[in-house]
Amino acid sequence: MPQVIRTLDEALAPIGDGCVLAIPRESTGVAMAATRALIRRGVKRLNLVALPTSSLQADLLIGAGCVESLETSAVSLGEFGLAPRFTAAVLAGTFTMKDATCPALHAAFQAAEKGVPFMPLRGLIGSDVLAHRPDWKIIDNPFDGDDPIVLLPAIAPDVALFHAPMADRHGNVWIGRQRELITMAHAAAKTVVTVEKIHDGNLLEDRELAAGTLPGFYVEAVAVAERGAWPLPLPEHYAWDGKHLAEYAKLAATEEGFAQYLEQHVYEKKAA
Amino acid sequence: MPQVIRTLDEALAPIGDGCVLAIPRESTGVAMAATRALIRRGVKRLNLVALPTSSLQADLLIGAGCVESLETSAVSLGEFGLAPRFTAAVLAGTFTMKDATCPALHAAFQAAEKGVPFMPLRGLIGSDVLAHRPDWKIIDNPFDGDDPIVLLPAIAPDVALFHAPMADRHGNVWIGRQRELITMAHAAAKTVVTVEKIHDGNLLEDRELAAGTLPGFYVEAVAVAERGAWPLPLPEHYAWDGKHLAEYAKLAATEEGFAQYLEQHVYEKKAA
Amino acid sequence: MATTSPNQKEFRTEELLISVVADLIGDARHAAVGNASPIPAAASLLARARGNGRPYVSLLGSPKHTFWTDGGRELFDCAGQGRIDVFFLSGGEIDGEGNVNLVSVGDYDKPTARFPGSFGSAYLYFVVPKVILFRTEHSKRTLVPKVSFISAPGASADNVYRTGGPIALITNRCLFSFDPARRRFKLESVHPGHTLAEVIVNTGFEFDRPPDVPVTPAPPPETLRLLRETVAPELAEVYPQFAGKVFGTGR
Amino acid sequence: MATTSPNQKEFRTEELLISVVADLIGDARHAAVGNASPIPAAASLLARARGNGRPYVSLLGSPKHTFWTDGGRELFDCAGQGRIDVFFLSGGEIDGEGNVNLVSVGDYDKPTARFPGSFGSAYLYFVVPKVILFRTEHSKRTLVPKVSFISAPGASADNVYRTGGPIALITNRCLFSFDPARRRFKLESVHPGHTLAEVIVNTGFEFDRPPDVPVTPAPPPETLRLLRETVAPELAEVYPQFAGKVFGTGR
Repeated sequence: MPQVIRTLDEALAPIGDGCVLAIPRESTGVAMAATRALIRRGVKRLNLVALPTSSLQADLLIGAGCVESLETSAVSLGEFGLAPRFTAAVLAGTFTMKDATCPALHAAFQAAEKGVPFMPLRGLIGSDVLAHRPDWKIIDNPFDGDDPIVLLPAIAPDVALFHAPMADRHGNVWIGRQRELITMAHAAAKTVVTVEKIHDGNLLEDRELAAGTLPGFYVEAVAVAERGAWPLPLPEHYAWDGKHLAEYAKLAATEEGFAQYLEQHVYEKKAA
Repeated sequence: MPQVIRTLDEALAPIGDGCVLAIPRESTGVAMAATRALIRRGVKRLNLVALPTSSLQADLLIGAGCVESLETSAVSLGEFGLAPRFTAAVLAGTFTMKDATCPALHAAFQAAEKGVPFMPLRGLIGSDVLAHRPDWKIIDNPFDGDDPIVLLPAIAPDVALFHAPMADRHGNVWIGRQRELITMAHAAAKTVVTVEKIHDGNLLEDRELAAGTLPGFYVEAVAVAERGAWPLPLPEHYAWDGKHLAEYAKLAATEEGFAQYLEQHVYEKKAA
Repeated sequence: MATTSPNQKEFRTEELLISVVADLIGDARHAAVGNASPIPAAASLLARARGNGRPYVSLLGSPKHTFWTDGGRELFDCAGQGRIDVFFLSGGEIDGEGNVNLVSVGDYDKPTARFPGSFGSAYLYFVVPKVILFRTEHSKRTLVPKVSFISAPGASADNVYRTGGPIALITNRCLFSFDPARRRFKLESVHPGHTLAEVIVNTGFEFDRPPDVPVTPAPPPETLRLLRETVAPELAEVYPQFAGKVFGTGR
Repeated sequence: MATTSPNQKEFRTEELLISVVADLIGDARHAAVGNASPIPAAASLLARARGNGRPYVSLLGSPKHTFWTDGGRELFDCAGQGRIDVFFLSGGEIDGEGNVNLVSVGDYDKPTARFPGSFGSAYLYFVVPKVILFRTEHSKRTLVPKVSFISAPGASADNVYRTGGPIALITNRCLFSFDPARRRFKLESVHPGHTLAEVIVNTGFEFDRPPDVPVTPAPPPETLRLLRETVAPELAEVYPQFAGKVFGTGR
């Protein structure tokens, strides 16, 4: 059995150029230290799929030129405003944007989790989100008369990447209530996780912790990255670094400022 | 706000005659004390839906004449043999049997959980399970050419009933890893739970316990029933009562023996 | 805790909006409020205080005020189950048919402005019975004749499954109700200090109106008291800055 | 712990069956074993011992030997993801086309015998690449020309999505392989102490066979050693009675 706990750079090896990479929403544990490492490595042509939204992570990867396409329901810095590099890149048309809606992304990951080719979803009909998604289809609900319903094709990413409070040496990862991370891992061919710390013992053998654990069976590699979601929050562990995000929003408003941010916080600080 | 913690009989009030009642498989926490109370009350015409199988619970309810229909993937006493009253009633044709397969039941409950009218499932084509389910449909997968796939209609029970280790006074119920109980509660209009004990404090405010908690928002009523799954197991709390199940299997082999079992263990012992 | 005592003559604009929104919520089992929405949050808490614990209020930005234990999909599943009765939406643009645009302005493939994205609107707008549109900025830039991009449509064809949709649009100038059959807004009242002429000139879409447009009623004293004494300290847990500014909480 | 030392000349029938099944498992990532299946469980643990930890073995009846944290659906979802390579099925009846019956005998609406039900067979038979049929009772009652009820079909039309199916059927008399293209079993070997004539007379369906039918090879000494020293104590955690009877574990 290969060792599941690896260095950050080793753990990120499965995320190659052109990879379909699933990333979680801001409030569940975003692997920001890993994201900076990927930018340092110069990863190219990522096809990001956000479950279901993104913030700094997508903005940083887009600004650094690592992104070929992005499927998401929204990208925003929340109270710090629009995501500046995302916004600029959409206006410039420098990557392929696939607009979605949150429950569609949840359902499409669940389809892959269940090994079915599609999942139905209510709503959407008459929305331009649907109109711009030729890969989504409308059928007539065969259990009813005249009842159109949308079918969404399964999303099965190459790799899922997220940050969590802890993992054990068997690769079991404690995710607590952030259960979309489990769906994401089930749907992805491989899952790479950064964690705050290694838990001694087996998470699955602890009756209470087991209920919030992603089994190591699904996990390709784990790397320790303390404060690895910074400057984004890790639920119940640390909050946003509001000062840093405000600084980012200000710098990233221009290409020059963004280059300066990358220099200071990504390239220079290897373990920011 | 009405009081969520009630006496067993009060908690079972939502389970009326003709109710579509969802019940869990043996290894997740079966509300057996509640089942005996329902038989004592003389509940009639239950439409049971097992997620996805049943054992003593369905056999007892069928034998006691409480069941109009049963949808399940299997009923068996496991190492104690066939479920005798179930088997006799199928052969006698005294209730409506809807044979299913485990993942179909999981998917149909998930459809109700998601508010969609159906869920696709692989497999099934060429099986007589499908052939005897006119309510299941085959469509051609619209994302592929010649690719038939089965669609299952959502199962939205009137009430879900199960037994769990503990609940708090807000109605939050700790279910641990037995997450089909959460899906069952989401799918059902009302959920009634029996528990071993009341937990002081709020389960959702405990970081570790919250991950394995069904929120009280979904819970209609909770009743304390110590050893409420007996003689079936409660995971990580107590095992089967093998001696009792063997006795049941022996008695229930005949109608007379089953009547004797009911008298001794259901009607006489109010809190068996 | 709020120490300000109720003042029957004076109230803040925010208090007026909160009171109006609370009336729109009415009797409901469950109101869910998105991130960064202090006025809808306060209105939901006010409705709860008046309803003796009903509706159940979920403040999505606050783990303490949400019960989710099934991941991010639970909000949407819960709505799909019919268990969310009230939700709030805003939009970069809103048009006279109740269409909401959270995506972009101009041609979608070559936009002139880009917003964050549709979030869950393309679903929740269909399945939450009472969606209250909330857009404080009331201008021809935000309330347009026709949105550039329909994130979620205000009304649907008869054969489209739809258990929900917009019931009203509240701005800093007025309150509109929405009629899904006519696919039009109707001006219900103009807030104190604002005028019908001002509403007309700042609204990009046509709307119905009664011959005499009422003034939005001031919050009654009991509402102001509940708001300041009961709701404000609850709100301050999630929106300390807003609660401090409007109610002086925590000062 | 097992104290029996390997004996090259003698082995129990159970050890033969375990050895044959372990060979069928071969190199796989994940073998899942249903409840009340000590021989498939032992075979999977033997394969794991030989493969230095591969395959991953899930014993479904044992919480300690399963990793599920997503409820009862995770087994099926996991199989649907292509993450279960080997599974075991039995049947009240099995026919010559590999069809399995776990439901009833006679007319479905007026059956003469009733089994528990199809469990997950109508799904797992389609999506697990190597399904090993296991039925110790080898008689015309169990191995029939045509099952009364197809819980799960042995083979499917070309346009039906199917990534799995039966690869073999093992009984207490012999080993059959299955050819999905021909929809037929082929006799691979007859167990020591049994005869071809006995197999023919006790099998209700027709099957292919080579001109000379080999004897099922005895478990090699290294296999017996691993089985008795490494596998037996592991197996005893879940199947103490079986392990005690066959390996003397715990005595």
